[in-house]
Amino acid sequence: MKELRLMKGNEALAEAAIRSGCDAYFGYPITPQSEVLEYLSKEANVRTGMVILQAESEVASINMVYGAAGTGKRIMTSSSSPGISLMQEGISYIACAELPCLLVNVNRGGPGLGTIQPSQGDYFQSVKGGGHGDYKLIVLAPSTVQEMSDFVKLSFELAFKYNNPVMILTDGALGQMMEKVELFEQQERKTNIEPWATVGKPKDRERNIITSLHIQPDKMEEINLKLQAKYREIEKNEIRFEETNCEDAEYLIVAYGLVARICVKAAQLAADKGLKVGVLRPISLFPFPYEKINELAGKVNGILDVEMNAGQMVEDVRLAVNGKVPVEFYGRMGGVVPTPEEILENLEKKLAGGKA
Amino acid sequence: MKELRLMKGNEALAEAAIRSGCDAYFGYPITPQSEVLEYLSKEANVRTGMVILQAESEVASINMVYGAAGTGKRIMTSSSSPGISLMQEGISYIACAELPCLLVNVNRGGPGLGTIQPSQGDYFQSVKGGGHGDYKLIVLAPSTVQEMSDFVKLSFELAFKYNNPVMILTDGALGQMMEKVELFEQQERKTNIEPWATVGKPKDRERNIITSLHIQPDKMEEINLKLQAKYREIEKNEIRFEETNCEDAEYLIVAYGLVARICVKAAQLAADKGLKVGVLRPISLFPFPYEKINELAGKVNGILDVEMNAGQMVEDVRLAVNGKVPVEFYGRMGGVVPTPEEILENLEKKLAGGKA
Amino acid sequence: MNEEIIIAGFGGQGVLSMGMILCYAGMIENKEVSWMPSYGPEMRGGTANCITIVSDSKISSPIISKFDTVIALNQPSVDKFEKAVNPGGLFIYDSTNIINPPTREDIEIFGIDASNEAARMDNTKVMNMIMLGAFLKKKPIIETHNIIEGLKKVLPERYHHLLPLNEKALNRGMEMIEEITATV
Amino acid sequence: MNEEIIIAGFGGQGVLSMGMILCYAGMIENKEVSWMPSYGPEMRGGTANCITIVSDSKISSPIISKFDTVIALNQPSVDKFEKAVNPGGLFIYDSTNIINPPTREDIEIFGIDASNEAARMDNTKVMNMIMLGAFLKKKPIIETHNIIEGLKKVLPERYHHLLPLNEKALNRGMEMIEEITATV
Amino acid sequence: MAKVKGDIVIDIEKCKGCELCIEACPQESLETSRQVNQKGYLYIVKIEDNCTGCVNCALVCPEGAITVYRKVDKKKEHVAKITNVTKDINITVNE
Amino acid sequence: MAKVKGDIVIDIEKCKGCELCIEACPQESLETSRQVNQKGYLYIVKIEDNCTGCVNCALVCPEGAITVYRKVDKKKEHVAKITNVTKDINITVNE
Amino acid sequence: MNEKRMIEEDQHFEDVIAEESICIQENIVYEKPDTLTDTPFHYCPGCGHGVAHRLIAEVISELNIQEETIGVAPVGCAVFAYNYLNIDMTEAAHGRASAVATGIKRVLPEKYVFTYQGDGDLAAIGTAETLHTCNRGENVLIIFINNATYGMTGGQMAPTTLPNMKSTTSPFGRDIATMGHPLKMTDLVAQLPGTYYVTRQAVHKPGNVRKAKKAIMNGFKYQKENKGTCFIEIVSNCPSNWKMTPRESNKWLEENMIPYYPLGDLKIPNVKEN
Amino acid sequence: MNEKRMIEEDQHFEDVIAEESICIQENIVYEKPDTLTDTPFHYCPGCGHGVAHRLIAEVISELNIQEETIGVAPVGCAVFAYNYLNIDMTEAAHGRASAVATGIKRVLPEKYVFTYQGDGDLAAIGTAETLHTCNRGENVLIIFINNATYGMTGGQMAPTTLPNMKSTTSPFGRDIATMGHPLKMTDLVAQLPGTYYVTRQAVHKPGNVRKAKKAIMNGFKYQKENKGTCFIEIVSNCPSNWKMTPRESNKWLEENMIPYYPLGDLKIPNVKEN
Ligand SMILES: Cc1ncc(C[n+]2csc(CCOP(=O)(O)OP(=O)(O)O)c2C)c(N)n1
Ligand SMILES: Cc1ncc(C[n+]2csc(CCOP(=O)(O)OP(=O)(O)O)c2C)c(N)n1
Ligand code: SF4
Ligand code: SF4
Ligand code: SF4
Ligand code: SF4
Ligand code: SF4
Ligand code: SF4
Ligand SMILES: [Mg+2]
Ligand SMILES: [Mg+2]
Repeated sequence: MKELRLMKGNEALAEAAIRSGCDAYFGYPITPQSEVLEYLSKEANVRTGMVILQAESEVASINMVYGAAGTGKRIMTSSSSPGISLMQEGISYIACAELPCLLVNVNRGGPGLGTIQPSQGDYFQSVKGGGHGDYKLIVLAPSTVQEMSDFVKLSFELAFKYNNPVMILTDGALGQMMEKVELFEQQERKTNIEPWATVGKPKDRERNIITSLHIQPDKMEEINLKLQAKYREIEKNEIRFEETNCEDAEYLIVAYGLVARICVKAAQLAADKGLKVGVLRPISLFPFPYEKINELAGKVNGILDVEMNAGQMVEDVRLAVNGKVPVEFYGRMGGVVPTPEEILENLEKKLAGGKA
Repeated sequence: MKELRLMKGNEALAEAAIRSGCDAYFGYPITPQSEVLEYLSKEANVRTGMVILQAESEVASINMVYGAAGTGKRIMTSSSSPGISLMQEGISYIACAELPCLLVNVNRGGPGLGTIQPSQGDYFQSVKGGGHGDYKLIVLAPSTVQEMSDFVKLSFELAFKYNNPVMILTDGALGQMMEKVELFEQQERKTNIEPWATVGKPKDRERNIITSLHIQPDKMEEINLKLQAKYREIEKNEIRFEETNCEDAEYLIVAYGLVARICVKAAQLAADKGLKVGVLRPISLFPFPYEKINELAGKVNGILDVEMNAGQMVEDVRLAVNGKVPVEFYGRMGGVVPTPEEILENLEKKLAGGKA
Repeated sequence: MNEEIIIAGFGGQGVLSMGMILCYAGMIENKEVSWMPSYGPEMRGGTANCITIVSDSKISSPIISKFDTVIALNQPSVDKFEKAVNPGGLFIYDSTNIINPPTREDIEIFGIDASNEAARMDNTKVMNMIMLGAFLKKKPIIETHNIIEGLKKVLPERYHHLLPLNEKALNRGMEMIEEITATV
Repeated sequence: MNEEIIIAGFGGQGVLSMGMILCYAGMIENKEVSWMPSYGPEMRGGTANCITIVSDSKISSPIISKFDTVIALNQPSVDKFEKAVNPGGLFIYDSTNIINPPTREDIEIFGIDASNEAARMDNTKVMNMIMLGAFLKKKPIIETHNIIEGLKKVLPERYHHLLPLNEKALNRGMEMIEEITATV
Repeated sequence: MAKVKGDIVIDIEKCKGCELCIEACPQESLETSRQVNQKGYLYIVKIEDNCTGCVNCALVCPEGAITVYRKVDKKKEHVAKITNVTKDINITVNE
Repeated sequence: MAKVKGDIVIDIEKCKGCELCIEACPQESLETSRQVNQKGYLYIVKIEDNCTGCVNCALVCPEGAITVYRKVDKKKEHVAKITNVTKDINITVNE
Repeated sequence: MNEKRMIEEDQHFEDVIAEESICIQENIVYEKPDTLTDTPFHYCPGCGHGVAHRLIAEVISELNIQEETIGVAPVGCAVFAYNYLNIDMTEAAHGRASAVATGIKRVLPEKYVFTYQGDGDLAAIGTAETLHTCNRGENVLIIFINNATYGMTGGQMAPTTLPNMKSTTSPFGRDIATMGHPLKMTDLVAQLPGTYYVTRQAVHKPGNVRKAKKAIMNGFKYQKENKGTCFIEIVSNCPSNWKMTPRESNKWLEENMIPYYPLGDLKIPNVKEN
Repeated sequence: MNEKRMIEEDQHFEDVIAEESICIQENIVYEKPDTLTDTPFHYCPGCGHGVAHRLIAEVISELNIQEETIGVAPVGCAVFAYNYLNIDMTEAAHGRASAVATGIKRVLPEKYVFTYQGDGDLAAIGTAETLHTCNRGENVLIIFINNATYGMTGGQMAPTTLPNMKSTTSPFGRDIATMGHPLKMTDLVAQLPGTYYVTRQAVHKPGNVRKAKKAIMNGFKYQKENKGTCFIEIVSNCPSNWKMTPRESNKWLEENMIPYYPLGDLKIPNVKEN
């Protein structure tokens, strides 16, 4: 039976966490995502026994996640930009120790304290690695409240498939807005014990150790090679994107998250004017759909990358296109959300030469 | 009179800080850069009155830097990879508040606790922004102990020219190795008061406020536009690089820091074999010498990017080249330093087709 | 059907609830809905708005800058959103509170004396339901009984004794807008 | 002149100082120098080495994997660096401590009974100076009196009374290497 | 009417009607008005002219909206004066 | 010679010659040897056969290198035995 | 809300306006200090932050140290403190105000430096910085507004939230067993040799306001003597998130907060000054 | 250093080897516990970390809880603790061991969880995590090795470095005026209602070793009862960075550290167990 609800994005995400059979959430309040912890505080423990702990800081949160994820359970945290910055050391540790877990960044306008309005200014941090060393998060960018829910389940699946932290990179608007969401059924809490987990060493296995320390460089390089091999594997299997009217498009817009939907609206406005514009929405930001974009680049006259930042994903788009066609950028910053009209205007100005 | 000394990179950097008339250092010990704090603890205060404070953590350090830099004085900190990750929130604040200061990352092998051996795994973090939001550090990458000294002075100049934090991105090997260094003369401590600094509001000026908070998105966007304009200005004025035998090169190696010197050695080995290889060393990683590389790409058959990581700067090289010629990558990770021989071997294998 | 609305006023005037009621009601009718609030930090005296879209088909952007309908409950909202109505669109405002009404000539404009009417009904809180009624009369995108269902979702249980009053206000709004002619 | 050397042994054998002395001395002669230590965390019982380059021209890479000279003070270092000598290069080891000397035939190999000799000189610490002397005899890249000047920089002031002993050890090393023939 | 030694002036545009001054006033001189100010708050007014200028109201006022006057040994009567009345007239609501 | 009730075995390859056991031994049974072990440490040996098996040395040994034996009411003499002697012979230095 | 401003006062009051007013400059016994800007506070009605701000401004005005004072604002409701205090100010990252203050004071040792921080800021995320600043005995003044909640973010549980007190993240009341006891940071820092003057005050009643002001005055005065950290907790309210009227909130404060956080000096200098 | 291993023992000892040895299994009164692996410690000669490790291993062996215990290693010299303790272990980021332990314990409440942390780790960078873990009364055991220095990074000043004590970052001795007083974290956490058992021990002498082991034993036992955090400080040495022989270092510890950090219980359960 379909269970439909009108929910805020943050609430849908929290509800999905409960339904995913998540074992524990550790987090610290920050706008615009405090509803996650608030919702869980009210609902989670009574329904599934899920552990909810408000930590003393984001640094503590991420390290609690590290400890708890080491037991092989389904663990998550969420925060927004400044809080996520504080987690960078911990994230690097988690990635290196190959612990599955879910991190949520409800991106707000930066840098610094900034605003609490939506932004995509944390793309680089999420995708290239804000922490030290070579590591990758699997990064998923929802664009609907439905996806705010669905991607939680997906994230835990991917996290445990690859023993890798997964980040849901969303923004304040998606967190605060309400849409219909079809909830998935309550999943069982996890019962199996991961073979690598620190749960107490039985007599019949070697002790499990969770660490990211390998003082000998060649050993540390081995660890890195193993990680890199895994990332190549993820790139092979887990690229996700959504195409809207890309088949016979003259121009292509690339955008992720909520902005992609605004771009679809812009493309509709363009269609009204007789201009064929397709929209490619990367859903997985890592792994990034380089090939798909490269392929589409061969078919269009130009590409406009639209983001709520000063131009970050556009670098990946350019790397994908590798000079085939012009790639232009349009962005708004500091919490300002672009309108469909201004996107179309920029597409026309920068690429279509006033064609539409 | 030339003052020549044999010094460790970390010591040269610390000595240069004293001689730059630096007003204060706040830091926390971490290998392989603890010598900076140690050297300063012994030398600095007695010689120039410079304030040296061992903070309780890197988070505290960077926020002390934030406070002190707000007074318009010459302030610095240093750390190594995990410690720098902890500073990301603070760095984002500093960049947004446009405070001049010097941050030093003596990069070690990551991710996680990793090793204490040299690495370049923090390129993305330094150059793309490990903290949240759109901001840029000016990033300088020394390749000699001499530059470990010289760039300190340069950093303070650039920091105050642009009211922007400057990062010296170096590595454990450069920090620990000794070379001859010609020390510059002791500079005066700063006496002028910056007009924006929080030093106590005299009757005749408006109060100075240092903040990165602008709750209205349009105001925050204005701040961002101002920052972006500054970054364009920096890109115009401050690109630095070093060319070695690039004029008539058949192949180009791009590498930064110490690795660039190893590549020069590899190029010498190649020359012995009759293969003409040039080396382009970006000195400023932001601003990055895109144009120069694009220009050189027009003249060579292929480019090899060499780094002590899994491939980070190579993205900027590819963005610069924009498809003109093949760009290949060779990297070592986790604290392993590549040898000239293996670099040459990879150049031959990946680009020159065994030509040499 | 695809109706794109912005509802704007002071925080506390029930702006956000109006949008929510529309969404819940729309859901009951199996429509697509989206509700996008402006949100700010804990600060009093600010203005609030929400973009509400009710549609028969999938909603692309929940953030738009042109609307079919603007419902404005205070002066700043009138000033800010007058230009945001699509030509031919609808603009409804609370004439009790608004001194300078919109002046555009290419849209339909209705001033409803909603706050005064709510006061007359002895509960100033129902002002928003009067406005909602007025809107729904002009644009009957959702059936009234479903609006009441929507209201049930939004109104906390402990206030459900006020449902009849709210329904009355809704109907009153419908009547009031009938009684006046648009200023354009 | 361009001499690329690696000096390796246990921590505490004076490996790092040997390289430093060469560098200081090289500086006095206006040569280019570079010194690259292996470094590790606080852990006992490990091995240490330093790559030392002394050159008339600018030094490109301070990190290299092939050397003109290897000076090995313990067995692990012999095992590890035997292959790292350039053909025709020099390999000097402390024969007191090393049971399995290198066996390559394309390089010059000298075993110096340095530890025993140092013991005979009543200060085991000067073993490294004996080795250094041996090396400098074979490759007189720096003048002896400058080596002594370099030593002054490396040796803390409070040990400067040991300078004559160290100089003696240096000379002893020079003599010792003269007395033997390379094994190849 | 009691001898009035003190008086206060309330900046009604700053007042948020929190009523803490009412609670603090030992003379019970203050009361919430029936009017809202520019920001929509029911501001405070003085309803009695028995103010002693004890300053209590001003001390607890979170908005710093109250100025207190006190005259010793002069026998005059005063009541609350509303500040900025003329200025306020011209204020238009503008975000 | 005193009646020996206790005895210890020192794992000389683990011993780092810190001498804390020497300090802890009430019988003054222990002394630093003149020999270094595999790692180059001057390890500890028992020089007297008066050990009472009091365990003090083992308690303070940071390396857990000491095993202590005690026999009550049996009158036998024992001295330090060096463990792993045969094993050690074959160890070659290899990093 | 009524948009039309009613300017005219009730007839009742107009009737009794006397010809001669004592409201002249020379009779002023209390007015907003000039170190306070004219910007109206953004705080909710009845919020103690406003009083605390005003007291700081009064002290700075009275000590005439506006030119020598640098303030550090927190992240919390008081994030905009710099809009109200007419002095040089720095807005610190959440929890780091005391580290920021340390940075400033170390390079400007002659200036007065103070922080103004909430309980989430100072006692949760900023615990380490607070404790170490006090332990180093930095010559700064720390003003700590304890309102038992995260005001700015909408009423989540704070380290100082009382047992069983409800908040958005302790919807069934703070459960000591899983969420721990309220943290009395002031008691802790009073134990540190680095602190010189540690006191707990309130500002909900005129008498408390007077005492709190005195405490702040002391905090600034002692700073001149370089004796160490001065730390002033102000037990305060948050009507909005406590979901009470301001008057109710102060009553609740009196009946619940103060018994748990008793007012008074926790550490005073040996030679007490006036 | 002499490379050739001298295998043969001095003649002196060989002479006195008796025919019959009491060194047989049944006579063992002390041996390395089996929860300790065979890997030799990487610690410097005479370092207290080794003893502390062994005691933990002994307690785990004796309580027979190897299968139910998860340890958290710090960043510090004990970073490799997991090489020596034959139990499941997690290596925490510098300072965050208690947060990591909280994470583990919350999802595995039936298991024994402990941290092992140095003074830099626990009392500098980890101050907030330590304090809040104790304040929440997490049912974990925190073992705190106070050696008054940053051992691993080569002897920088720690929060616990004694006044005037030299270190690489206090080369002229710790100057109280600018570097603050040594921080007595144990005294602080003892004040928190969340802690159940707080004690300060040492391991430099046999008697202290026995007491310390008892304390660790208690720490584990109490954990079963879910009464709150147990916190055991072990005042220890760092011969390498103190630049002393091990024996000198223990003497110095006795004469300087212990007077400053007096040994004994700071908080004991009402009903004291055996
Ligand atoms: C790193 C970081 N984490 C979280 C936040 C969100 N945040 C802003 S204010 C605040 C708490 C405010 O509470 P308090 O310090 O008690 O101040 P109050 O508002 O109650 O005066 C939080 C968690 C933030 N801005 N930055
Ligand atoms: C974030 C971070 N900062 C700094 C370091 C460097 N570091 C490693 S161990 C250590 C201090 C160790 O001292 P302590 O905790 O007292 O342990 P000990 O070695 O003395 O046992 C430091 C600062 C690090 N690894 N990570
Ligand atoms: S000054 Fe005193 S008497 Fe006068 S109104 Fe204020 S509180 Fe009342
Ligand atoms: S205390 Fe101030 S803000 Fe509150 S009601 Fe009185 S005058 Fe108004
Ligand atoms: S057991 Fe006791 S008597 Fe025997 S050697 Fe050890 S300390 Fe000495
Ligand atoms: S205490 Fe242990 S390590 Fe130290 S000397 Fe004695 S046996 Fe050796
Ligand atoms: S939310 Fe609470 S603390 Fe913040 S301004 Fe409102 S009442 Fe004051
Ligand atoms: S450095 Fe100090 S603490 Fe670390 S192992 Fe050596 S003696 Fe022990
Ligand atoms: Mg608070
Ligand atoms: Mg320590």
